[in-house]
Amino acid sequence: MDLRRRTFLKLAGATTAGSLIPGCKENVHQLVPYLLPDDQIVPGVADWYASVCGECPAGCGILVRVMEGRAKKIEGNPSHPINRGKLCARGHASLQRLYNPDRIRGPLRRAGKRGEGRFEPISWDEGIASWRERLQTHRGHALMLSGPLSGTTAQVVKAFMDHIGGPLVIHDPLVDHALISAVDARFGRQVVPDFDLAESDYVLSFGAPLLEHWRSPVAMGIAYGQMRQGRPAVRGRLIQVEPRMSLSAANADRWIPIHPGTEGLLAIGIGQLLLTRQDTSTDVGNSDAYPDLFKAFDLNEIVRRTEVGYDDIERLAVEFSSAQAPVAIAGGPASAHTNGTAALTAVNALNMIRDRVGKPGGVRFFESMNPSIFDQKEAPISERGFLELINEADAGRFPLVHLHHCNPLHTIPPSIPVRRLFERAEFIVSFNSFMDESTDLADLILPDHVSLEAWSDHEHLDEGRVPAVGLAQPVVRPLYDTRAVGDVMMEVGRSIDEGVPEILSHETIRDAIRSNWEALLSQRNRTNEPDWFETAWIERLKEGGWWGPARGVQSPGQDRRSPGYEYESALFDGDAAEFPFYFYPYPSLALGYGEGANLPWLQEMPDPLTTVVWATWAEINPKTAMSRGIRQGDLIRVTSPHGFLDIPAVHFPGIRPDLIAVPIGQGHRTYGRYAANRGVNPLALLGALFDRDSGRLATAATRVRIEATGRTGSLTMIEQREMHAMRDLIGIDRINTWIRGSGKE
Amino acid sequence: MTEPKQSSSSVPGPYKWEMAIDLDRCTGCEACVVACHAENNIRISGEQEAAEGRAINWIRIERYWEGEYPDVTVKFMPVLCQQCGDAPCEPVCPVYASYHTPDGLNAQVYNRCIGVRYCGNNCPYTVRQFNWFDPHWDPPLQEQLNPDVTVRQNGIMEKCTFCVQRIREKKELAEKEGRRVRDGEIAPACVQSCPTSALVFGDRNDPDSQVSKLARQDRGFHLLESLGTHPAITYLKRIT
Amino acid sequence: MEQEKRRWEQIPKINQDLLAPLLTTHWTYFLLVGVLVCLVAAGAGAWTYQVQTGIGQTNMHPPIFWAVYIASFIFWVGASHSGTFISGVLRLSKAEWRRPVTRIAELMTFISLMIATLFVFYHLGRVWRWYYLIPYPNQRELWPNFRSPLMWDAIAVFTYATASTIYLYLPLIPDFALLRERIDGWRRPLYRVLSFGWTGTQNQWHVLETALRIITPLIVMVMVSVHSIVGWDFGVSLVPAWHSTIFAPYFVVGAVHSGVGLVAIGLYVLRKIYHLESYITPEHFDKIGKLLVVTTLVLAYLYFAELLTIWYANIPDHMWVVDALLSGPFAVPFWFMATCIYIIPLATLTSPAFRRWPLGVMIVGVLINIGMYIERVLILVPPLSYPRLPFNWGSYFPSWVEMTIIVGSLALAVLLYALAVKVVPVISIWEEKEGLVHGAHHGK
Amino acid sequence: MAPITVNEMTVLALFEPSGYPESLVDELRNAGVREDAVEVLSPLPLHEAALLRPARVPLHRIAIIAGLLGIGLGVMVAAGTALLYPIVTGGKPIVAPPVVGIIAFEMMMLVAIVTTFAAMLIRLRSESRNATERDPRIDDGLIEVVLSLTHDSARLEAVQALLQRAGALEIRYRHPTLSAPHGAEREGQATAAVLVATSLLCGVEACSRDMQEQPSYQPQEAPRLHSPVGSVSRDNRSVLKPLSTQQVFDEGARLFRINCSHCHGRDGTGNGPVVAYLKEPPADLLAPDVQALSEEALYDTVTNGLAIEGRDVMPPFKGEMSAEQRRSVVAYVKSLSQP
Repeated sequence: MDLRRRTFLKLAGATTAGSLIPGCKENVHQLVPYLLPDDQIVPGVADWYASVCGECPAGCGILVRVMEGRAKKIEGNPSHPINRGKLCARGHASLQRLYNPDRIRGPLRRAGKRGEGRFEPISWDEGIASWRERLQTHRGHALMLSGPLSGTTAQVVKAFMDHIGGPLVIHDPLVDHALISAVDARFGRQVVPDFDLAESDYVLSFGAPLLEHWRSPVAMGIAYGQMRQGRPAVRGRLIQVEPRMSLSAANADRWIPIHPGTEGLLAIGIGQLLLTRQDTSTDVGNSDAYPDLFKAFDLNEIVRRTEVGYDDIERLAVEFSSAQAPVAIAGGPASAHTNGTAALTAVNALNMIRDRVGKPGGVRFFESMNPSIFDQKEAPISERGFLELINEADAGRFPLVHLHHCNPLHTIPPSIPVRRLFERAEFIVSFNSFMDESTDLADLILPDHVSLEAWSDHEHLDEGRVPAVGLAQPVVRPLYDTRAVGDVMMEVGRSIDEGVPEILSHETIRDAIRSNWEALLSQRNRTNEPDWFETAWIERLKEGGWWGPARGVQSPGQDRRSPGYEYESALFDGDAAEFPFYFYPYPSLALGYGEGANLPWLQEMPDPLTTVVWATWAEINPKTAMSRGIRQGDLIRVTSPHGFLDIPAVHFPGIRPDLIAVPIGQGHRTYGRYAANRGVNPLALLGALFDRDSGRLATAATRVRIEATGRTGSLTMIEQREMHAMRDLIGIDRINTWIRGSGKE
Repeated sequence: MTEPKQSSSSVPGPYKWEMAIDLDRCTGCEACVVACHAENNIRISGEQEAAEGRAINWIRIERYWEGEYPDVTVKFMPVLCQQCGDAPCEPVCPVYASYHTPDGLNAQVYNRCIGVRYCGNNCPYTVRQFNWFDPHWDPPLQEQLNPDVTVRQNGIMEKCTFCVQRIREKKELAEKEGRRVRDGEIAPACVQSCPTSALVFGDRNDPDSQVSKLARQDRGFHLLESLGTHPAITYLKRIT
Repeated sequence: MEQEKRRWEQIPKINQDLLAPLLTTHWTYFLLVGVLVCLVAAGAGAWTYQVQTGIGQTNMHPPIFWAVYIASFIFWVGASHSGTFISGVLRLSKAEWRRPVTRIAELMTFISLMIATLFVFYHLGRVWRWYYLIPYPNQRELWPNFRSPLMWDAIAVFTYATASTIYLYLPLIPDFALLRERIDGWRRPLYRVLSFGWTGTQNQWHVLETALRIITPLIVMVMVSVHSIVGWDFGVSLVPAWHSTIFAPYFVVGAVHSGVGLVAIGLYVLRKIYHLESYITPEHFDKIGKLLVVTTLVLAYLYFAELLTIWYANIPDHMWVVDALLSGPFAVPFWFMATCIYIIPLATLTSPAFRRWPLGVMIVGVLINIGMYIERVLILVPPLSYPRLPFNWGSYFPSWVEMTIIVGSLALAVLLYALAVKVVPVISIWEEKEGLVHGAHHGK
Repeated sequence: MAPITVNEMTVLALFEPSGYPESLVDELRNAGVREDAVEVLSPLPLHEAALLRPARVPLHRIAIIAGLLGIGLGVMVAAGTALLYPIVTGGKPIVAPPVVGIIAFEMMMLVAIVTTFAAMLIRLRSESRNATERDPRIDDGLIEVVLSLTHDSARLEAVQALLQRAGALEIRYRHPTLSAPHGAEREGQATAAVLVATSLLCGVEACSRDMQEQPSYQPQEAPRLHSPVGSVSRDNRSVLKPLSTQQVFDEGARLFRINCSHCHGRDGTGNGPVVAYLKEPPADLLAPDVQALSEEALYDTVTNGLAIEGRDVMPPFKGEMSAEQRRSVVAYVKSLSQP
């Protein structure tokens, strides 16, 4: 190669030009140093704010990791007595409620006709003005439908409603009214007793959702772990008696698939055997207290109706009587019948027979706090209570309806016409922070802060062994133009007329909480310095709340059950011939009654037993399914006397052949992009049957029939082998469904 | 990796991070699964991706039915990367993206990975997940992303790292204070959130750490032990 | 002497016959090239779409991380072994009937190797970082891990590509010299460079033949090593039904089986289009048929050995895969594959009359290759679909992007072959002449 | 016949293959033509022993040596570089003997084949005659004998006669022209093009920036947010009461002298040098009502400044001092009252 100068220069020019061409723009990162440095914020270092989780009324203490004003992670607060540093899946996911893309970002006013769902943004002043004007016109005729409230917020809302005249109706679908009425009837305490799993060595559970929705699933989880492996010598056993295998039954040592609605009968059977063995075993309670209850039924009839073998019942009785610290719990499907309270009373009676009340490992009640500032609390009403409410609304008593953190149109079946309550109302105000079905009908939306942006306290003085009041402080500045519902109520309450009760006289809800806590803390750690409360308040904020010393056990109230109380069997809606299957819609572990549906982490969390994600499914016994040619994922039409739904079927080995179970939670029409138009709401099939004593909706009391529609539903499972049962490589099946599938309406 | 200074505690030498999972305590409540998603910037896989079997879970609860109705039982098995001692995914990676750290962890270097995916095949536990598309968070969900953990792009293999950002943070803290990491000081997100304390994490080189005691129990076994991968996770058999 | 004189007189006829494809171009050729270009464009479009949006466009998902791309890679590497095996072994054995076959086979090798490397790039998740595999010093603490079978692949395929290019180019030098004289236009400077100053002196002939005699055994050994390494990609892994010792020999024989089938197709098509009946005689198809029978028998033997050991030992991890293959979801493709590559060849090619029927041997060649492609997919996908933890079992079916890329690559291969036919004489002219003059009995 | 010139002369003779006498070469040799001056060009390899001169290129030995070199190269690549390039593998082995064996085998084959090919090409290039000497009719089945003779005219006639007797169809003469080996110029341009292409390629590599752009917010990345009002984090720095140690007082005094003394005076009584220019006289810090203020109130004044009837009298020191520093100033001001 002759390297004369000219070729060399040409070469050099060409190579340099070549290497310059592909340089590409470096996009600039904006690093803005603080003009006025924030005291707490150190770049790159996390701040931990103690607060309380707002996802469910259990009120677990949380620590939120915040970096430079952005919440990154929620973890359990180790010093909080309820969850002791642990946290459930919904607790972690509540962070996505704060940063959810579908949050309502400012006050809205209805733009089209009611129900069209068209809103226009307005300013806070306009919103409050129009609300105040309506309050004045309908003074005394307002109604507040609210989710579970606690602590100072409960007081403020209650005081506000008393101030403007009108009932405060608390609606929480997860509250087990049957259990409360059974406990009240037997022990005279309107509270869910503390079942001490940790110290028990034999737990006989009649359907109680211990690991899913029992008061605080985290606390029960800790107790369960303690029961199993916490003690060196003892390993507690769990027996679950329910028609469908729930998560608790999956973890039980034995699952007994009982006939729906006959849990009480089984308890009576076990009670009879206990009493007959009573002379031999040791500490049997006052057996004479139940002469009538345990003699009403003959054991063979019990075996026939509960479809639980005689030797099974005998084995349960033997185990229950010989266990050191047995406890019997009932709930979930057991209380979801017309004889819910009766069944639960029978199960509680078992505890009485073995004298387990007030003992470690048994059923415990604790002395309530001496005059606690949060004493007068509004009790949640049962679904039957709604019927009276609707009658009153028909009589035009509630022209002004308020909604706060609840979505009755989704959580209450249409057979209870709550929609009429909305139609009768002249003006509906909603404080929800998401556009759910009920808020969609509102005329005015004044969005509340999300729990991580707001001040609140959560009082658990009369439940656990350790009395606790959680204190929730905002962990980030409010993202959008939202205001705390407490502040708005105080402002409007004062502006209507001056004579407001003391609680509403504060400027903001934070001041109200501080005054309450000043009263609370003054009883205990008051020191002589002038600003003792400031230091105590900062101490409590850092700690995440206040928890007193462990309390002694209180002896139960006397037996207030009316004489001549007898057990009667469960009634069902729809006759057996036309509707051969029982039907049980159960609250799903991740989505509860649907409030978790707009959180992507909960939607994509696989259901532990079926591993289904982002969908609703119908659990059906594999033999029943095969006998009717229903394959995994096929769409089946479930028809009840009140309508029909098309749900993809899942072969579920842990369910009775005559039972169909469907998780509640999906089926939202609006509720953000993650929840809308996904799955179905099984509550739509339910009839309006209630538990005789407590008025709780008998969710398991509706019968249905199923038939295959020939189409395959959209069912997504993490466990792929179940998804399409390993269809063949050529995807012949896929081609068939593609041909058949075109008919999907 | 600098060796920790000779600290006061008796145990010399490097750490060997291990985990014990008590199947008798695990209830399959999936708190660990969501905690892991929150901590490690795991993408939100919508319904379409889940239907294609591409949902990414660094830890998953495997559910096995046993028996026929009515005496049917369920076994839950939390499965995550076993941080194997002799990991089958390490020799097969052509770019050393999957390598073994002196701490006994099986590390995945995101920047080296070119997406050949042989490690995914060779892992007998199928715990290696792949980014088939770029992750997407509808604003403002991306505010929640943890700055200590890299957000992976498409074409990258990813897996459980035992929350290596937490391990490193506490190791640096301990090193600054001239001591060894205390037992229980480091807790990955799943261990920290497990309500029944089924998951226990610690240094196996320290004989009296909680994880060592549990691992020595006779209930202990390793998943697919016969393959000789020497996993760092000891499962404790559920008593039925 | 008279006989010899007559043979020398046929040399111009050879030149004329074998240069015809390069000189005249029928309009159907342009039609074929046009169609192939469209298919290749579709494949390229699908690949860019996959690189832009992410490799999720394929249907691969855990536990099935490798699928049709790697199966196609094995298929094309296997196809490339046809050239080496036929021309190498035949040259070693000095079989006279090799003369028209060697270059057709070597061209196939050269082209299918290019397609095979392309498939590696389709398969990579972050294809724009492929150069991390090259051991060049850098500050990014990057170094290829030579213990990984994929690095063995990279080196082996690179060696094999260079070797087969050389093996293609060596016998072409004299022909390029001939073309340099006979063909003008834009190809002349190309031939002048490629002929490397060949004038035909006896020394040049001697050097060329020595070089050929040295490289032929080496390249056959390289061929065996490359496909063993491709087999070891799977043999050394822990995946049940992959981890078996039979994979290396099985892959080599499988490669020869599909390679010879491909050569049979090539011979028939070129013979039909360019009327080379006098050069490629039924005798050739008979010999190819015999070769196919041998490879079928060996392959069947190896496959039976593998299935027998797994079936008899009845280890659950492996048996899930075998059950799925024999009677489970993969049964239909499995039995179709088995008929295509075992039953049909044995049934037909064992009869001498059928073997002398070119169209028949070609059809059996096509069936063998379709069967071998499905067999490569069945080696890959079922064992991956049944991992040891049954919770993660999955199934797989290629997506449209994958199918477009596969078809596009096939079209690219055929396109390259069609273009090659216009640049290089498909049958080696000087070898034909040598055969004519020195061959003891020219296969008439 | 062409005029016979003085220097080198090439004689080209075409023969019918059948008419080509076996003994021609021997006769030429007897006629005094040198061994290496005779070249026989043919369209296909003629295996007659006579023509073959001993091949001077030992291709076999080259191939074997290259193979050994390849093994060395393979071992170096597979094992050597891996040891030289210390990648952290936590004690796991990097070099595996069977693997090195495989790679060494491949490299052996590669180097052997490539070297043999290169050697052959070099040999071909040295053997190649001037292309023009090659008569196109060779390809149609003729054999051409090329003799390169000196100018000795006598021998020329003898050779010419010998060839005609042997039956040459045609004899031509040619002067070897000094043509530079063709294509040198074009090769230069080819390497230039290759150079440009590679630089382009590595330029592209610098462009893609995988995972440098993180969707998560890095420290100090805009938009900057503030911490919530009234909330107290667990290890909150600004609320911590500094220990009233001597060291905190000294720090407080030092900061007081720097930031506060110009208004409040060195002793805090409010007689600082700037006071004359202020509309509102600064507070006397020793006054009992100021000392009675709580630490929180003082801290708040120092942090956010003071405003009386809307006119801000004292600037905020939030920007100048950190939370701890302001705490220490407040501690110092509180200590002014004690003697």
